[in-house]
Amino acid sequence: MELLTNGIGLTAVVFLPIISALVLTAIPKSQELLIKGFALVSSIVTFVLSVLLLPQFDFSNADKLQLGNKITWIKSINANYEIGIDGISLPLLILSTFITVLAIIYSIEHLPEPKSPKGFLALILVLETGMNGTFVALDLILFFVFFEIVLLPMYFMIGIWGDKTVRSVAGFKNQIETRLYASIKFFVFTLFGSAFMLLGFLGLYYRGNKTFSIPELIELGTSGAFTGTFATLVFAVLFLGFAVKVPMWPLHTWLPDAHTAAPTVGSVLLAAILLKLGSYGFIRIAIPILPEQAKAWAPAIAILSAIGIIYGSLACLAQTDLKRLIAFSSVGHMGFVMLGIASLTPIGINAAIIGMVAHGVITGLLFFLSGSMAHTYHTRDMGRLGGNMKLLPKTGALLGFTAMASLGLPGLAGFWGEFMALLGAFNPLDGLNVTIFRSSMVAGAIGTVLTAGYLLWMLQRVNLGEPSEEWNEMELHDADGYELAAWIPLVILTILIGVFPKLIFGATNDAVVSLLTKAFGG
Amino acid sequence: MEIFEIVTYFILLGLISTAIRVVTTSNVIHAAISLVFTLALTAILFLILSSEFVALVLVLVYIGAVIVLFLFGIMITRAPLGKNAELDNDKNKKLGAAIAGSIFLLFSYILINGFDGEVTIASGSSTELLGEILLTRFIFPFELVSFVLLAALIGGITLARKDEALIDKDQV
Amino acid sequence: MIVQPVLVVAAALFSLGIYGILVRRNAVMVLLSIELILNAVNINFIMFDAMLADTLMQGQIFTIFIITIAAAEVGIGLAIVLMLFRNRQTANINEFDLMKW
Amino acid sequence: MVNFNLILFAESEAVYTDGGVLAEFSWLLVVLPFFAALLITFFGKYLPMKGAEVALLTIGSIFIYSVLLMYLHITQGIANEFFVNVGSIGQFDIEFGWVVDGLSIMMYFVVGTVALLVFIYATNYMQGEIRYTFFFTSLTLFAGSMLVLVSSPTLIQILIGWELVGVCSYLLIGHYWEKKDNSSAAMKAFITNKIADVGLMIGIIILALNTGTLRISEILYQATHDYDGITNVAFTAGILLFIGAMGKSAQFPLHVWLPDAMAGPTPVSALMHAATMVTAGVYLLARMFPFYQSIASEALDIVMLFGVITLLTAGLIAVVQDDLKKVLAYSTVSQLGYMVAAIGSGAYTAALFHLWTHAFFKALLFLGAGSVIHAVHSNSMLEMGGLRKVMPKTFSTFIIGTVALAGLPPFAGFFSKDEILASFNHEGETTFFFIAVLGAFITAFYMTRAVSLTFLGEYRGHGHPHESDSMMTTPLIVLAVFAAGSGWVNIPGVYTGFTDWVTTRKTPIIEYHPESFDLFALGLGLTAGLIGIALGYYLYQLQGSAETGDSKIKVEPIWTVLENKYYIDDFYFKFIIDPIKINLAKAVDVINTNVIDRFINGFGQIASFLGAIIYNNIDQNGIDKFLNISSSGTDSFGGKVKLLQTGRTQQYLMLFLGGVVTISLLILFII
Repeated sequence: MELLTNGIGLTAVVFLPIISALVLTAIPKSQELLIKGFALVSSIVTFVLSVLLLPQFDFSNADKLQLGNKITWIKSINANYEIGIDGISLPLLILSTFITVLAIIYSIEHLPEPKSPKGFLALILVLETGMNGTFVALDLILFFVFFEIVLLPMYFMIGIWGDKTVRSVAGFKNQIETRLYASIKFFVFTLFGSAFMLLGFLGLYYRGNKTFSIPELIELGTSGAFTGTFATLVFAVLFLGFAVKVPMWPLHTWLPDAHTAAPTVGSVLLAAILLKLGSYGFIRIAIPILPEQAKAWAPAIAILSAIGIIYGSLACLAQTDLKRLIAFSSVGHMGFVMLGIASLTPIGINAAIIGMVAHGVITGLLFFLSGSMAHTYHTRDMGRLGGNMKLLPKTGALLGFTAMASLGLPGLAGFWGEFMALLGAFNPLDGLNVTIFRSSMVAGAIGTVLTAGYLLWMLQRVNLGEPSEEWNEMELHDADGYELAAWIPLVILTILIGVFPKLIFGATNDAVVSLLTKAFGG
Repeated sequence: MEIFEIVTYFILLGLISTAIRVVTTSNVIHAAISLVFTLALTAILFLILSSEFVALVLVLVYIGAVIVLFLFGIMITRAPLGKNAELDNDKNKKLGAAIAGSIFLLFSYILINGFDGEVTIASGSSTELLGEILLTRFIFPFELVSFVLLAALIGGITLARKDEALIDKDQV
Repeated sequence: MIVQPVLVVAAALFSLGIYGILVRRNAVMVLLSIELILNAVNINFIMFDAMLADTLMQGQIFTIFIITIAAAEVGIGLAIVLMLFRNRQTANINEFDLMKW
Repeated sequence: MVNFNLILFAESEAVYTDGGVLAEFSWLLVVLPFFAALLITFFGKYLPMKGAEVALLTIGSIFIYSVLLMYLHITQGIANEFFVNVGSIGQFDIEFGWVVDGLSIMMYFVVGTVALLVFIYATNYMQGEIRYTFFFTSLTLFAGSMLVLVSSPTLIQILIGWELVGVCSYLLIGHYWEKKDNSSAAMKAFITNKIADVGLMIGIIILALNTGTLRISEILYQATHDYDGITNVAFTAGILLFIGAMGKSAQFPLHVWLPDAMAGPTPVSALMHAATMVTAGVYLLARMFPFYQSIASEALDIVMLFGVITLLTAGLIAVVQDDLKKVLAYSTVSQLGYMVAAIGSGAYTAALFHLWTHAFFKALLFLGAGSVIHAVHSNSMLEMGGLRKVMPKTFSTFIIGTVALAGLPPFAGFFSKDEILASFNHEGETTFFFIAVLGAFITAFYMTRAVSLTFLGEYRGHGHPHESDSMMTTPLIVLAVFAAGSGWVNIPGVYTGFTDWVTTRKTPIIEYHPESFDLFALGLGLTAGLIGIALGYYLYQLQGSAETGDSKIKVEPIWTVLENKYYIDDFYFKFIIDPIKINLAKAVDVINTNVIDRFINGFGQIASFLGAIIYNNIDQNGIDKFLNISSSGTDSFGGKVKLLQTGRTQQYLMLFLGGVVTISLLILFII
């Protein structure tokens, strides 16, 4: 087990998927079973490896970066292969490997058109490398590389396996194929943000003794090395880069399109992990390196989050497309996460992390369900759906459960993120404008009512009532074994985290407290 | 003025006139032959400047091999032998002349202003010394260049080889 | 011997080469013009070598390298022209506008 | 950290024990139902009784456990609490746990008893209905959620139980979700509650942040010892918690969901909307009572005001209802108003006592109504009548429930309602006292009306109704016993066991306990009840229920005499009964449906309207359009520039060299 502790374990977790993806491309196309089996096994091995890291992880020192390593990478710019995890990244890393396994299980029998399992599974594995890498990277350049790696597979997933219907888009004269529009929008939007982010990284590099190492930069930042206009500008560009990914209002418009167009597994991974990269960036990079700037920007972030919560919920009320509704709900839920982060208190940031995990689990499941339903009914229009509980009882029951979890029902995972974020926002860090935060908190609380409103309305339109006659003729298949195998673990996880939040808090609390103590003093 | 200089000026005149012919003649063969003369004059210039080994290489490689290659090229691509009015792109002529002229003026200006000096022609052979330097100090680039040549050899063969598939396509 | 006239003639050869590249239609002729340019460079190198009386004779050595590379270049270049000719039945470079939008 | 438990132990005057093993294992009460719900979900369909036996077994064990606890409590007095840490966040410990003290044991007993009887009843009532197994899953889940709520020693667990109860209510109200009305009613209940929950949530947040703990006992300790942190926010927090309570306990103006919730099957109404779920608000106020009493007494005044408004308005609405279940629903709202008002007046025991008695007799009434509805297949009282003869058991138990509700001695409602009235009188709340008396009158009146229309007179419906199965009547009889006798546990001056039960808590309760009956309040309350019954009986029975000619003839002489000789009836009708029955009650009904309801509906409509506007104009045509224009602009510019790309290398080279020359010239001669 010593192998796991000196960085090799983490490296394996990060790079095993992409190596598997390469091997996958070497397997001939005709060996479909082998392709699927290999992808599944490699994702499971990655997951098991990440779980094996747990006993090696010293929970009593969860605030220290552990199991890492530092190897010279590009000497000329002093960029190192520096990795490690602490209590903040651990839950997210395991979530990422876990969700990938489920995504591959689901894909075994439910590949979107055009089938081609080889390319699709390889892309999922490449995506996993990007996600895992982002969570373990402790070097800005390394972080950036992984952050960008994620874009490509998702771009191809949406662009090739996405929704082929043609729709008109505001601002364009001609009608556009949804997947084309969405994939390009997704790519360009995120790239736009990360280009600025790279500028910020470079700025930190030149002001910060030519180092890209995040721990070293944190030391510098907390000792007051970055000040004045420079720091403001750097925080602004970092904010832009991360906020697009989160996404925060008003940088969110790529999200509904991408989610609507993406294949089921794509939406799941997008919602479950990709959105977390942005908020993780705030916690890992932006706040500890530039604490004073974070403090100055916090009210603005809080206001934007509050707008996002209300706005997302209102937009949900106007949707007729099931997947689009869930996508907009992500805007609202990530608003809670960002509200927690903006409070800059241990409670708020813990809330943000558990909110991220919970959102990953719950919204991931919602997208699984809605994707499967869209596949079965060949429509996502909620006006035509209805009586789903009768037609597909298993899927319907799970949809009901997940909607309840999503609206923040206490006892299920979603509750802690919402409640604790509001708790944190009520008493933000000393020196922040209490009025703004309390108003945001009240807006968030109203948001929970609206959230309940649109989710229940969605349930009423989709799940309840008598089924429409058009489905009488059709042969509808309820969830099969593969789907249930992918969904049930998420249900269990939702309940587990809901009943016993220590699963997350136990890892994150020390790390968050020490991070904030370092940044803002005791 | 020494005899060398007078000869040099003649050579320079010849260089320019043959070079002009290379780029203006409407007969492909003439162009190639003119290039031979240009190169030969260059070789003589090199001899005057006591770089006899380079001059020799120039004659061997260029006039001996490259020009032959060109003639083969002209032959294989079935370029019309004799006068051919379509050899030049008339639309480009004026603009090309203007650009080439301005580059010439620019270079001349820089060269005349920048380099002012005399050359004393050394007597005796420098070939031995050249060989020594080439095989000691510059041995690595020298070997490298041989690889480049090898690569070019293989590349040339690969490119020029008639592909089975392509032959079929051609005949269809 | 004064250097300027030789250098100016080399510049003239260079410019003529460029003129040739810009104006000629036949691909082989374009390659021919490139040789002219290389030759101009060679002359300069030898001239500078003589002028500076370099003990390492770098000017001559470079000229040798250039000649070698030029030979390789002609080989590859003609092979490409041959290939193009085989596919298009012409060596007229105006016909080759695959890079066009 | 100071160990508050020890301090409380040393201080409290009440004598109590830790409850031993029985208390320690009380977590079984909470966990068992969830486990059972899982079992029913996955294996219920394959069992002979479709999962009902698992539910019955579970709730039966809970009942037995609660009886044991009750026995132990009566003999020893238990007050203890247990905590399980489920996570720490910042300086907060998030803890679950279970409380075993007088208040929670009383609630365990109520939940256990009523739930057991309702479950037995439901096995028969729901026979052959759609989703029978799922019904029992939800019902078991509900019992579990309610126990989570009443057993909670921390505010966070209260919130969890609170919302779980709401969800179960959603599932059960919407049981027949094929009809849109039903699922809408379920939604309405959930969302109305959710609005109130926002208040509760913010209240909890404020309390937690100002005390640094989520443990109720520590918060109460700080409150009773005038800690600065909590004292500063006492009023705000008190009001916010009360807003939460208003939702669950259906207080005006958030009571609108409860009548609609009658869309659910009748056992659900009996269990949730009469005995357990709706008392959650009262329970919360009672649990936090020391806090209100010591530092948030201004908030208590507001609590009382709302309680009184509720008890009056809801009672008036009940008078005009034709739907039997709705009469009972409004009656429930009205009775909850009594409890809340009692808490508001500082009468802790009286409120809980009324909760206790009301749970039994209102469950009885609902189950009786269910029995009737089961028989005649209609909810409307206009299609009933004369059922006294065909359903004797139902009738007699229903009558017991009615008189208990109307407050006639020696039935349960008499004692509890009297204690509330006495407390009002003692506190000097004269106006509220008389309103409460008026409420008692109205209660008696509408219940008499309901009984008359349902059981008396002639049958007006279709088919041939018959008495229900013994599985349904047995619970009725058991509940009737409770409705008759549950009031005897707290007779002032005779036996005040109940007061001792519910005041045995870690935080001492200081309140006024009457030593004997307050004869003034007793007399007035009793009179009001009697008048109500008499008037109701007179109008609906003696006067005849209008459409039945027989009864008209029967009462003709008296009617004529009254009309012709005294014209008192006219006067009553014109100036008292009509204004009350038609104008005032209708007005309240109209306000209820047209103003409050419309406001909530309007809120939803405005929200979705706003959503549409924002989505279409700002999102799609604003932000998105801006982005799209920028990309289409790039596209068209590129379309023009691409014409430069002719693919002719010579042209490229020419451009390139032209550029080189230009730049060189610039460098040489200009810069």
